[in-house]
Amino acid sequence: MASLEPRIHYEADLDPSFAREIIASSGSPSLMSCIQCGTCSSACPLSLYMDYTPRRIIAMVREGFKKEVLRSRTIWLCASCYACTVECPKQIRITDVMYALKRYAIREGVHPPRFPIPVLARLFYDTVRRRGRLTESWVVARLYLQTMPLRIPGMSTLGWKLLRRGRFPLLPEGIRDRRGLQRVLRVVERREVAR
Amino acid sequence: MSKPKVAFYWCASCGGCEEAVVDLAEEILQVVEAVEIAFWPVALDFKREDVERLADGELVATFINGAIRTSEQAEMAHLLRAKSQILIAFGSCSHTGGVPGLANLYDREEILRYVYEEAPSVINPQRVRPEERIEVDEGMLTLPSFWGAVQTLDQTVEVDYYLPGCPPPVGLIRSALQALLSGNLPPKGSVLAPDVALCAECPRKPTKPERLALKELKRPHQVLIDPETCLLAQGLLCLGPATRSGCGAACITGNMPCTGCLGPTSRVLDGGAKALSAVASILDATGEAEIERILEGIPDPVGLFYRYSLPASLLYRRVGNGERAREGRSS
Amino acid sequence: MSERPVAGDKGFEPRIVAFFCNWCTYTAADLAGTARMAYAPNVRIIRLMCSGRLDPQFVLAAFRHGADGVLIGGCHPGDCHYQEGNYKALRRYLLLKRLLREMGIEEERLRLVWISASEGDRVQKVANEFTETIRRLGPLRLAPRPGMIRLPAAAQPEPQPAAREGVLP
Amino acid sequence: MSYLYFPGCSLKGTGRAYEESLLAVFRALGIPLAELADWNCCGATAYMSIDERQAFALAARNLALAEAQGASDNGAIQLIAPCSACYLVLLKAQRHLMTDTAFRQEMSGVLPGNMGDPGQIRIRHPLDVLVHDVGLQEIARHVRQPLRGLKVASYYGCQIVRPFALFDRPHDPSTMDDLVRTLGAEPVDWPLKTHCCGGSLTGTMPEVGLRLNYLLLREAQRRGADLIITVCPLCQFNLEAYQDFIRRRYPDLAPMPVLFFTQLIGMAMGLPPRELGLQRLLIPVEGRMAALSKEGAHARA
Amino acid sequence: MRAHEIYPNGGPRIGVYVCHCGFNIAGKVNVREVVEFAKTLPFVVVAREYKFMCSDPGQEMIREDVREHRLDRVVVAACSPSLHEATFRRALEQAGQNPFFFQMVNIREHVSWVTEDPREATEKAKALVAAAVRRVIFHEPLQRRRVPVKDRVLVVGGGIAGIHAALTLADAGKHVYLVEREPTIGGHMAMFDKTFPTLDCAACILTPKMSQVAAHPNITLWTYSEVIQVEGFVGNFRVRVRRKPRYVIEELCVGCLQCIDACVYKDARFPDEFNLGLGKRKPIYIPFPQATPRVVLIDPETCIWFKTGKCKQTCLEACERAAIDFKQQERIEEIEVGAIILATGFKTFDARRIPEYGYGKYPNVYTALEVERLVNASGPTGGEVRLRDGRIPKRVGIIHCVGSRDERFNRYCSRVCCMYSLKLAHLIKERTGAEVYNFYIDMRTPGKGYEEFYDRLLQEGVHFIRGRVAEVTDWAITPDEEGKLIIRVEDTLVGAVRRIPVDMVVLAVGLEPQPDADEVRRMFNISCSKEGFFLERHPKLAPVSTFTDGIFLAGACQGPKDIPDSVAQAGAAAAEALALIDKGFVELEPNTAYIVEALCSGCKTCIGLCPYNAISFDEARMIAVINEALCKGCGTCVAACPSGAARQHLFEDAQIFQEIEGVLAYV
Repeated sequence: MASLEPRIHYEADLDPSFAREIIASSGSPSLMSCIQCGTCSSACPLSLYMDYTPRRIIAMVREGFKKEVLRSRTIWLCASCYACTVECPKQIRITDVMYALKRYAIREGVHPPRFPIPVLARLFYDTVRRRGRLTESWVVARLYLQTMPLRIPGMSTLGWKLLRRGRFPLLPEGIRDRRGLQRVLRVVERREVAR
Repeated sequence: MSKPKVAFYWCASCGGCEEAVVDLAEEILQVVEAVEIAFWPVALDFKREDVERLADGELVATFINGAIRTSEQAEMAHLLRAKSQILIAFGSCSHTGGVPGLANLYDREEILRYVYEEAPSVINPQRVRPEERIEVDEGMLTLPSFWGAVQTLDQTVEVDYYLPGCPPPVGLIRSALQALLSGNLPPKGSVLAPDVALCAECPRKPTKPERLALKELKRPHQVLIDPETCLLAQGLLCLGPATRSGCGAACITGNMPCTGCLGPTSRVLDGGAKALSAVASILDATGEAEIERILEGIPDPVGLFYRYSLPASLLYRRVGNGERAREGRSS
Repeated sequence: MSERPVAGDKGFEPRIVAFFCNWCTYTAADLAGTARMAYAPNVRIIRLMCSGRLDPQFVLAAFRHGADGVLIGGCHPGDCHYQEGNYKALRRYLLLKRLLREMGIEEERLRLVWISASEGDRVQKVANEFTETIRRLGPLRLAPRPGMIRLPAAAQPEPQPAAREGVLP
Repeated sequence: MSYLYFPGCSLKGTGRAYEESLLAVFRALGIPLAELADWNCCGATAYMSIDERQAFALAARNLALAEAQGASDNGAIQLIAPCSACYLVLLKAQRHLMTDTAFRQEMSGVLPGNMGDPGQIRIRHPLDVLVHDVGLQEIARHVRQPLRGLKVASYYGCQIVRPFALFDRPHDPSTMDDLVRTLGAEPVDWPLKTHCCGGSLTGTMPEVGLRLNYLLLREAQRRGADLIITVCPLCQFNLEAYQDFIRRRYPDLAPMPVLFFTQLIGMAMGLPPRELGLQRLLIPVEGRMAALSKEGAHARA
Repeated sequence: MRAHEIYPNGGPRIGVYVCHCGFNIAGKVNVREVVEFAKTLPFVVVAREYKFMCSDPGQEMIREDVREHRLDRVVVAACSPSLHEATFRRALEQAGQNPFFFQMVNIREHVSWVTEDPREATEKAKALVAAAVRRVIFHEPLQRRRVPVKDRVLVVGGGIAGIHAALTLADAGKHVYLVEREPTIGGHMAMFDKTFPTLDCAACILTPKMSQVAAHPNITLWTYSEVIQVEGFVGNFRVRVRRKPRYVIEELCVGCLQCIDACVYKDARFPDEFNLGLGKRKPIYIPFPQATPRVVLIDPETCIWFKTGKCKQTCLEACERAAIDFKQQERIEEIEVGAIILATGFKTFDARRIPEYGYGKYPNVYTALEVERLVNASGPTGGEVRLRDGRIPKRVGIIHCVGSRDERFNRYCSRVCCMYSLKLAHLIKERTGAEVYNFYIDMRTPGKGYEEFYDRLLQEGVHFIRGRVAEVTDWAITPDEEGKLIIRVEDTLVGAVRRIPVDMVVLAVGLEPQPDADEVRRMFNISCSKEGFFLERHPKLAPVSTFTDGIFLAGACQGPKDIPDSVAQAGAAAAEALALIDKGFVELEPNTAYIVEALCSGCKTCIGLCPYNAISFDEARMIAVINEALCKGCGTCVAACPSGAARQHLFEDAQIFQEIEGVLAYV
């Protein structure tokens, strides 16, 4: 039998500066104006899979439930479709808040290991940084190897079909002026570090 | 009993004020009969020492025309102030700065450069400029220093009365002299001219409509001016409403708009601003673009509203970039 | 949270005189107060009944006595409590700006704004923005003017103390 | 007017048919499209999840290239981004550049060319360009084979009309339906035009993505659609490539062709199928078209 | 020059009083420091602080000082002059001093409440006090002007607020003009079936009042009429009213409705405005049976005669009183009134602006007002709640906050929707037995008996789901959703998203300003608040007054309001108007402009500037003269007078110059 865990939240476990950080990172000060109406949750096509609905995430961010928020699947399930953002009666940029939370979680390294979504993000990021462009076939192949190796046989038929129709080029893409691009990215990075 | 002593002096001025005194014509003889002229460099051979020799307050009255721009003018103003019971600022230049006062739109350096280097009539390849002090074999030669800005007389020394005008109208001079001689003088600080604006005595007043609404502003050289009708009604910016009377509407009689030489009435702090307010009030436009279009008819607002009074105005002089740079260096 | 410009250590604090009409802008400033909308303390408000009462002399006097910027507030066009005083203010303002330009004074130091009685937030925004603008421009370095500035004569010469020097002891 | 074209990574891969058909249609309309030289990844969704400022920097480089390349052209620089993710990220980055002066300054030192006013580049979606610049009338003039009797479900997905609704309404957009009508086909009224396809979730969390796509396909089928058209390579991929997997779970679903809207235009214009990349579809559309034309012939007879 | 030189006899004696206003001022401004500073200013004889200067002891402090220290100038630094200038002027008067030897400094609204740093706040307060002290030296003794007041009142708008205000005034013996734009009075309330929370029949309580209006000897009722011009000022407004043609002579029509039966259209076929298009009417019609006045009218847009010029005009024949007049023209009436009450009401939010809710797309999505007509016994369905296809709904969803509490549309809470939604939920359940779902963000029932009504609904088994609906769709996923409208919402109390299939959706649309509120406001020279409702003079102390004296507000034109509040406010507005006109005169601020005749050159600059034609040219003396009775004190002429002959009491140049120097005293 699973052990009973207390569901009480002690104030000492909360991070009072969390809301401020997320507001700054998402650029959405209206987060504080949330009236918990739940429009975001019901507009969200993925909320039914989330452990906390977007509305609850907003409430938790505001109250400093940092650990719970960063560990939640909700932020990774956000597909960035902006349905919540355009319908929010308080004009909270919920999608941008979700982005901010994803970045926060990746920076803190708190997402579940082998959880495919952050891994995809990281693969995407590394490839683009290196080559300037993405080659879908490579990223997908590596994603499956790293997170869902058991699914590879099932997917291989699709891969083959795509390959045959010229939709899965294997030759890696890249830009000419990679050095220039990396210079651009480094400037931003330095600023980030300086912060 | 000796006749009361009076003095005349000029500072930064054109000399027109001196002419105005002569315009008294034969009446001047009565003046000369009544007073002893103790100092009048333009007309008679006096030297500064003649003034210095006088006791303080020995001059009953001194008339100074011209604005103050140099150290010499200031020295003379102080000297004459000390020697005079009554000091009268004579003419627009000493009253409000006058036309020379428009030099306050430029820096000292800009003026010197133009006058000694850039003016079309100047040939000065070495760019020689007069020096305030120069050592020669005979010793040290000095020139009065040229100040950064033009001042009115009362910005330099205390003034008892003002006789306005460019030059002061003969009638005003006459009544001022009469008042002086009879001792029947108004409170100190008064301007010796009527305290009502020029429209009061303008012959064209009856032709002025009750509601002026100007859609276009004209300048005298652009139009044939009707000699009977109010000039404002013709779209010409006549400053008569904002200027003291006392000249008998001389310019308007000459079919030219009033340019404001007698200065504002006593209730007005800054005559140019007040005239500006009145002009803006009678424009016939409410949209910003339309207003701006009409205002194109005033290419030179300072020249229009402060032709005789820039040093006496609240702003006093232009805020110059050159000035600022120099301040920057000194600090 | 307000975004009031924070007083820097640079030493320069803009001095700003605001002439607000009684019906719209002054009321809006009251509303900004009621709603606790903090703004730069540099802006000091003088109440006129109408922006049409704004005599250009007031603006120049403010500059002369140390203002680095002057703000004029009136009702929105078409909304003047006195029908069209604000249009008269607009005309004077536009001509005055031309004069200031010739006198070497940055035009931005004079600003006319339309603020209705309900726009308390706009008072806050304008006050902060204008203070920032002036802060950026730096102090108005108007040359010191020699001599006294005489107040204009009063209506009844006595016992009113007008027609005297403007600087009281 | 000429346009710069920013393909984005997908149009060189899974969405090749989008690029082919887009270029073919614009060529047929006589509008030159010049591909942005040495463009890089737009910095979309996944990148944004790691580092927003870097994502903006990536987009800024593309904007700078566009400015340099478009500079010879007079008038505003028009940059066409067919992929929804690219379109949105470019717009977002542009707004960021315009508001964050510090960022702009930082960028101006390292970006190719000299960034002038980033606001002067107009980032456009080809749907917007076709409907509003070219115009439905002009497109109608080029229609050779009206798609009579064909019922089409227009699918926008997200990010084209959200959060910036620049050329159509965010909730119930209508430009594609107007276009479908112009091509002689019949738009299907369905309420899921802008519901999300799940984006990359279909790959990363199949159980979630497949269900979302199933519901979309099922509703299109129930409303009588012969095919779905999309404006985004990822939407097209999700809806089409996973149909085998979806049908394995939900057998009530019949195969539903999913085309890029440019492919449909090309078909109506009578362009050769190979130029439109129709051979790259996993669920072929030819059969359905043949049936349709037979029906049409029947009806005409 | 020193002060004693200007004032050889000692000069003015100034008292300065700085108010703490509890913590409102003292919490930010160092009041003690301001007082000490004031003591150093010239001519200041006494400077004091007090907790609440406006209180009785505060005023008494001033009165005592005026007497004891022979003060002849007083400066009070407290709140906005719009609140207490009058209070302190009165205190001066009571102490035997001219009330205009007074200047108020606004250190609350303009300082303590808007300054973050206490240091800066204190400095600013000091500068403002310095300015006032300098200014008050130059104040002159003035007299208030008295102007007689017209004994009649105009009420604009014939909804419940206008009706109540008009009746109150008429019962007090004052003559009232009630002007209503629609062909009948009654407003929105006439459309309702029941009123919350008592479930009184709206008609039962409203129609008697409507008849009283029609019958009252002191009320001139002009329906189908609009105010088109307002001139003048408090006590003396001149108003022009356009009376639109009804093509029926009001005085002759007895409301027998024979003409309607006789109309060449056998059936009613045009959408009926009063029933929001849910019912039909003929071109000649009466809006509803209890319409007041009970007079028919012809709609020229649908009448064949007006459209084609060819009609048998059977209505004309049917009318025994020959009341029908196809040639009737609009008439302009001119009236003079002392006070005006605006009761122009509201409009409901256009639900089409939220396409997610499908109004206008799905026929079974209704607005609340439409449902009011459906449940109304005299409505198009005779009180039966039926869908457009005739079915009786089995499940009904009521969506709250439609267009309210939403940054994209209206930020404010519309205040009545919760309650009317409860009422409709009850009525629908009562009439149909349907399952009713309320979707709300917050239940707001703060009124007498309101919470109890909410409880009653809970007991009745109405569903309350806390969550704002994201979408109404016909996209069915499960079989039981087929053919229904599905409401997607997060049940925020459960923490899960739900899809609830219903037959009927009711949108609880919010209240908005009338679409022409801005034009009306301009015509009456009043202000609107941000959301577009008319702005009251003070939200707490002058809730029915406006910034224009003599114009009062009643009902929802000032902001969303329910019936009890509208009626209460109408009563208050009527009382204010009555107090004004019953007194017989008004006192005006003596801030008029005047011309010092000896100094006027007759340049005429001022004459054309006066918006009130108060300045004329005296041809005999060749100078301008101001009629102070017409002058409203804007000061435009004063600013323009190029020679300084035009001046303004209370805003003399010298006073303002002093104030300018004062505020710039960065101490």
